Amino acid sequence: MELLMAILIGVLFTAAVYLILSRSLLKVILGTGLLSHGAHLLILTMGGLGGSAPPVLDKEATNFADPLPQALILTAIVISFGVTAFMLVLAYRTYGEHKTDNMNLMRGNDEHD
Amino acid sequence: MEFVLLIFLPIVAALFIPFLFKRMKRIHTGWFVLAVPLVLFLYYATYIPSTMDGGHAISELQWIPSLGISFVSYIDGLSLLFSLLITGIGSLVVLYSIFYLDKNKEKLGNFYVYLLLFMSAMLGVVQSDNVISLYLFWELTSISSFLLIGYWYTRDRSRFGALKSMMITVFGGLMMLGGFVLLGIMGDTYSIRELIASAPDFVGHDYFTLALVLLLLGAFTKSAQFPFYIWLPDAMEAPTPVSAYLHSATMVKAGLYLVARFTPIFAFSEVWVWLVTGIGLLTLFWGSLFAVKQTDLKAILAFSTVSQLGLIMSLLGAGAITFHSDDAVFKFAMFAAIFHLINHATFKGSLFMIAGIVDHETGTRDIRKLGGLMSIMPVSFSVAFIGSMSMAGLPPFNGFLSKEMFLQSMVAIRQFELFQFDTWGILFPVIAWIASVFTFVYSFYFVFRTFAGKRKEGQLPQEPHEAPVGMLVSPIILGVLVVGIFFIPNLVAKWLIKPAVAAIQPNLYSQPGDIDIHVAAWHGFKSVELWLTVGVIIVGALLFISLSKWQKVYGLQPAKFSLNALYDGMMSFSEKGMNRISRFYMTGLIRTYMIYIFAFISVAVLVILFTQDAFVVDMDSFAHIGVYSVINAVILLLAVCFVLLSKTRLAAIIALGAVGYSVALFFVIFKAPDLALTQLVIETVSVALFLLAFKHLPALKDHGETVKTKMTNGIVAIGVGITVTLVALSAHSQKLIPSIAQYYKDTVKTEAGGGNIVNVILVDYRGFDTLFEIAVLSIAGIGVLGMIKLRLGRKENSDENK
Amino acid sequence: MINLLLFPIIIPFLFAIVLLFFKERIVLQRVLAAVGLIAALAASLFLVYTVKQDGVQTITLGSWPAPFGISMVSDMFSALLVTTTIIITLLVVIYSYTSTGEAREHYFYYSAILFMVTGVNGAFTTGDIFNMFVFFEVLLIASYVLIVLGGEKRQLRESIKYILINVVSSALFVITVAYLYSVVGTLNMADISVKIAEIGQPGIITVIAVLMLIVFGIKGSIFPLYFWLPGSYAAPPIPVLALFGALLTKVGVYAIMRTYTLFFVHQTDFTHGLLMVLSILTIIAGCIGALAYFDLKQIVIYNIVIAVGVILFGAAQMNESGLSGAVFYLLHDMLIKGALFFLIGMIIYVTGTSDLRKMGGLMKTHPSLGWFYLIAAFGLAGIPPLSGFIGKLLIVEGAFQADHIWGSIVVLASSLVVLLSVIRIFIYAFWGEPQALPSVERKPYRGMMVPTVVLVVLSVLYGVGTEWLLPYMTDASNVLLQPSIYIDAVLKE
Amino acid sequence: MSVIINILIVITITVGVVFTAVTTIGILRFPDVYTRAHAASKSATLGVMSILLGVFIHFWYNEGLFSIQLLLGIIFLFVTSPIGGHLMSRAAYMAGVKPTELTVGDDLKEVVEKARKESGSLKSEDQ
Amino acid sequence: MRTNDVILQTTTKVVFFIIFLFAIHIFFAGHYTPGGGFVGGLLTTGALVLLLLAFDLKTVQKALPFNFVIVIGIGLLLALGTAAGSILFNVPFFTHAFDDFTLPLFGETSLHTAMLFDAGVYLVVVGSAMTIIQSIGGDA
Amino acid sequence: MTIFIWISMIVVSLSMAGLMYRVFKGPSVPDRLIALDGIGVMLISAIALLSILFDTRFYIDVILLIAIISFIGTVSFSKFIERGEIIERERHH
Repeated sequence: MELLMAILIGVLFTAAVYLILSRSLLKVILGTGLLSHGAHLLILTMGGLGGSAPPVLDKEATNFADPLPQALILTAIVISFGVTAFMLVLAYRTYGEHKTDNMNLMRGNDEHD
Repeated sequence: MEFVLLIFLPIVAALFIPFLFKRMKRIHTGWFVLAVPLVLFLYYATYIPSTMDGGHAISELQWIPSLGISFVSYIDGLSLLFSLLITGIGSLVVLYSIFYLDKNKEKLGNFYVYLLLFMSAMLGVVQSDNVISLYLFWELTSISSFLLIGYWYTRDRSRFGALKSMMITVFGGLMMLGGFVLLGIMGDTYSIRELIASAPDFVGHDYFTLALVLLLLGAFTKSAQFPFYIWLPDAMEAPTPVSAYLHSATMVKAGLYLVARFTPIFAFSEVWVWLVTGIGLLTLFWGSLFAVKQTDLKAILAFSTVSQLGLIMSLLGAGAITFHSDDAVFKFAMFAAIFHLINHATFKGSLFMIAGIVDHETGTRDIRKLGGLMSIMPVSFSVAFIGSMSMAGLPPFNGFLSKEMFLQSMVAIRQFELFQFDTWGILFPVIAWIASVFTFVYSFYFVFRTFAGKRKEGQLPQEPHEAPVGMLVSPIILGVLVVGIFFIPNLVAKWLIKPAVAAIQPNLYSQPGDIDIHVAAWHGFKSVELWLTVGVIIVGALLFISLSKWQKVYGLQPAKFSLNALYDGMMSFSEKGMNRISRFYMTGLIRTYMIYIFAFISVAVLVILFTQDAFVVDMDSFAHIGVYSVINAVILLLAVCFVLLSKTRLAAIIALGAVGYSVALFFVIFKAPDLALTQLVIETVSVALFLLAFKHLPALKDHGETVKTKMTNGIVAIGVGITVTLVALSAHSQKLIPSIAQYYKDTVKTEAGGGNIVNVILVDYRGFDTLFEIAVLSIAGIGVLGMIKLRLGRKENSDENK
Repeated sequence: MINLLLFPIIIPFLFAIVLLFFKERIVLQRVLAAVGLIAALAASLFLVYTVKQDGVQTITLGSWPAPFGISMVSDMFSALLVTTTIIITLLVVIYSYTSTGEAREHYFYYSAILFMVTGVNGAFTTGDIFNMFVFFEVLLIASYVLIVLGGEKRQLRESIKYILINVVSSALFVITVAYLYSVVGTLNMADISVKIAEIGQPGIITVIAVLMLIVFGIKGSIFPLYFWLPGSYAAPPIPVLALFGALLTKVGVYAIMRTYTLFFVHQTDFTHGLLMVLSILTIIAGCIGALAYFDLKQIVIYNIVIAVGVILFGAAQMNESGLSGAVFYLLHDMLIKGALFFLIGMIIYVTGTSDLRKMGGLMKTHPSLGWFYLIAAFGLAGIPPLSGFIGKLLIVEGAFQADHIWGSIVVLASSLVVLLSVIRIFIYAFWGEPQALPSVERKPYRGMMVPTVVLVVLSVLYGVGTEWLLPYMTDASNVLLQPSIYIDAVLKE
Repeated sequence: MSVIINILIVITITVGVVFTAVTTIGILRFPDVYTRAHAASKSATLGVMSILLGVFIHFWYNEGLFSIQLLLGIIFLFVTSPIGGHLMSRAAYMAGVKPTELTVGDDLKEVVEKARKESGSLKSEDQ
Repeated sequence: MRTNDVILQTTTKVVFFIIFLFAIHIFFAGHYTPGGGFVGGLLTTGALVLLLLAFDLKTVQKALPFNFVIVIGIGLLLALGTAAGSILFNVPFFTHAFDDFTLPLFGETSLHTAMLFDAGVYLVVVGSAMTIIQSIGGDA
Repeated sequence: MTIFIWISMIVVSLSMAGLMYRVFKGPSVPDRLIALDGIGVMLISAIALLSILFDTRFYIDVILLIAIISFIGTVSFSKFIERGEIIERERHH
């Protein structure tokens, strides 16, 4: 299972990086979204996927999934939600001010002369 | 009394100078300043008797004792000599400056602060026994020199010269620091005395030669040796008192001091002898050669200084031979070095002051406009004549004596047989002699072109007249010294030179009295040096007479190939060249930077993964594959493809949402209900946010990305993906230590009073994470608020669009 | 007071929250921000004192035993960093009174600063690798807010890049932690160290070490991950830039130093060799940039990069001199960068431009500014007895001891470039023919001068008073040198 | 007893599953958006409610858990599904999706067109 | 062209409370079963979003006159306060206390300071999410 | 019983796959939306069945949750399609 997941995560990262490298601002944002999904799945996978019951005390279940990675993911999810929301607004504000979403036109280094 | 504190006396005095300058407008600030070097000179003079007997005095002020760094004032013959030079010439220069600088026009407050700063620094350099504090003062001399050269900071030349001198000397200083650190490591101490004592133990150390070279870089840059001399001519932009003080008598001699001071340590090395002597001689030759080319009075003096410094340097190098040979012929060199050092300070000091007077009274320093001033400025001429003749090495002036000794030492070098001197040794006297000839020429050139010949009417900006008495006092004193020393050389030797020499060559002499060198003006007809001098005079005179015929030869040297051009080239490279290099990779595009980063990540990690044998895949450790997971994986993949390929933004957003939901499904499948809940809700809210912001968002366009860019992006992306996958597999296959998670399972009910382990971890075991994670959310919230509500950009748009 | 080490984190946090309630009352915000930081400063000074007296302070939150709860650890290294952080932030806040503008102050400017300090101090103090991630995020998101606040065109453009880079690095951080957790099954840093020692740092740990280097290297701006920094840092207003320049990269540097002295100490030839090579390249790259521009901000920003290289070069030596030099230099750089940014902020305020070529002759009109600038410049270049010297001396000494001759010479030579780059500012801005200046109010200028002078004086004292600081520095580097001190303190029964 | 319960469970779930399948067929096969919405909102809701009922019974009898959430879920779905269907259809109509040619009458058309004239034409999507 | 939303608005009034109750339930259940402050908070946000969808920003703001930044502040203070309470007892920060109580209506319940902390989380989540949504929604 | 649930699962999954086809194919946005809504509903069924299979009650909350968010999603999407914005600042009736 981990093999499959690892490949899946690899695909997620590939897609994310590809989008982040693109010129369209919106695609970049989408890319960061995929990136965080990939990262979260990776944490889950790294914790091991073998657990047979959710980590909630119940009846006689003993073979819990590893709860710690889950807690970490939860934290990470909330953080990436905050960041995504922030980025989204930033993106549209930038678009609004610059009248373009072409990353190539948002060059820096004006001081370079 | 802790006389180490006296080093700081000038700095302390400097604190009051701006105040005095502001409040006491009527009295020239220089009069207050004058007291400082004068008092110090008199104080240090009282040490002469003790150093004459080979004694020394130590006074220590702790700075960082834990690292072995402290201010130690160590006064022996050598440092005393320098201290006297610094304070003595310092007094004369301050006196001179009182008349040179107008109290109403100049910012004397600044000037004297810099000068006093320099004085402290210089005293610190020559008295410090601790190399680190030596370095401290060394850099302080560079800085004060920078400030002094840039004193008239509105002039381009001043700024240029200031920067140049600082760059070169600080560079040397830094390298020297490296040498000091190496010495500190080898000798396990920063104290020069202790280093000298333990030097034999580390002569063969790996770092020995490196330390030597680094140290010499410091000395050579400071003492304007070839090829670092180029800063000195440009430093002449400083007010003339400064040139007289720093750039002839004191600061440039710091390098000589350093070489002398470290001779007992490094003289063991062949490299030392070769470098110091060779570079010294080369500098002597080079400086004298180019002095004749100059047309600016101070530039001539600058090059002559370079040349004279080279002379002394080569003598110091030759003096180091005594560490290898007992032959008495070599003993002269060190003595001559110190002797010439004193003589040079006297005659060059006076010459600079005269140059300043000429400049001050005529308004120009261009030798082509000058001439025939002899009758108008008789006193100045006399002093200039004395100085020049001494510089040329003629009797009855002190320069003659030391010059003779120099030639004598160079001739003696031929007899040295170690270090392949037997093959190349002959070059030394030859170069020395040629250089002496040119020295003769430029000395005459300086004095006679200025004062003799016809006056060139109308070319001078001001009507020339003799300088005021006050301005002449200092040069006259120095001129008297020039003559005086010629007649009492052995007295000077006894008081000053021999103690210094004994300090440099502790292996030869246990106390100054042991030095059996007697200075005489006349060595008989048999002495080689006499005939060499005669030759110098004859050839020199011929050359001087025919000067106008061959001076043009200098024009042949293309300006492109000079060392100055090299420096200018480096400076312009440091601006324009660096700019060009930087432009090359700093594209300002985030994509470029991202590609650097991602490419670095995948290449570095993959290489290390395989070279470090970290890549392990252990199929047994994997959980079995479930049907749902496969289905869900397919859904996820499809959704990802849709994100990538969608043509419209709505579709892309929906697809991203689909990715999120299938991730949530994975959480369901892998027994993570909390995560599933959270992911579902968050994904919904995220999609809602996207929709909310939809009307503000740009449409999806690829903005003309070429296939090539896409390919590059794709390759980089695949690289990252592969990296993540492979490392994930390896990390999972090498679960070397069981997780700490069992603890939570055991204690959640009993000690945390909860049932949902994940939630209990979130609010209890790792509640701290949660506390700050909600902080992140809050900050994002207020950030969004600020971003939307606060728009300072609107105002500025109009400007940028212009 | 077992919670003492938390106060420098919690107090700014508390005040940041309180400020949320007073959006419209700027004066109150200013006062509260300063009060909060002063209180935090008092706590952190007391913390330094306590650490000096009683050794490493640790606390495991929620009373859970060590590897299971989150441990917070305050050794001398982090205590000093925390203190310096608070000092600089306090001065930045005071500097902001007159230089930020009321519009920004209305939109939670001080709150964001305090949140950022919370994050920075938390990152310095935490003893848990995932918690460090959380604190990184706190400081990052606060920095996002600060960098974009105001919404100027350029700010927006550069913020996108800044955030994007950091989002990527955060994702990397998370996956690196995941990898590490997979291999050693724990998150507590002391525990990780113990477990890595147990398994003897196999290849996979080395891979993780490199990943960590990359993650923190992006934040700490090492070669070849620093490229984003010059553009992004130049966008926000000066006080924010000062805050970023003085603090943010240092967090990355701290994290590298911490992990490379605590975790990955079993294959130093490889890992630290790599670190060293990268740090040298960082120095060179920084030097190129520092010389390439005529823009005040850019010059100083590139000096951050150089300093990062120097510090990491020192840290890579893994010997006493190198490490204590790195600690020394790290703190120095925080102070001096703050001071320099303040100073160039004032120059920009006075001249109305950040282009060197449009300036000149300020020495006539603003001599005191010139002198303080010169002192700071020399301090940056490591001219003794100013602050940069001892650190550099120790680093060079450490490198020579470790036989890294060329590296040391590069470090020494870089001082020259640093000097050239900052003296060029001096020569262009303060020397030369005076240029016409836009008329500006005098009052804000004075308001900015006060914190600037304080910071410059502090940096001078830092250099001159090295002897008094040395015991603290030694303590700091000892912990780095002997991980067992740290580990014993955390995992004590 | 348990047999009866189990049979009940099986029946309800079967009904639900059948309705679910029917929904899919409907959504796949119907010619236009309005008819598809019809299929989705009615039969899907029935299907899921039925399944939930089965699961609810399962938990109640077999696990001893009277799940309020499930009940609430059933009620919730019952309330909201039609609204969702209504909204979607209306949205489709407003967005100008053409109904299939088989449509007999369009009462809304007149009203909408009148309103449109009054308030200016609706901004069309950028896609 | 504006259409009326009578059907939606009427349903929303009911559904809002269902969701809200469910959110509260999820929030309280968190310590023992899946759920907790986050999910609870986000669900509440969802309910509020539904209100916004059915009505409009102004109406909702009139009905719920909260400044959500203040809600964030209160939430953070609550969370921090709960955690910092332990400072008063000189035990490590974040040390929670819990005990079982028998309360009327709820029966056997365990009261846990972690609950208070979770309430802080809940408020912060609601506050932040609503701040963001209102800001974007209010942006012309 | 388990086999029965399995079979039901498979049918539901197939239905979802069918709807997925509609989501991808369209043709109009509302079509996709309707299909997505259907998927949401079927997801509820699937998770309900899964709860029986996994023999756990912890996913029941998920069921209601999905119902809620799918409703909110549907409402917002429809509003979005209809009006181009989902939250109005002020409504003019």
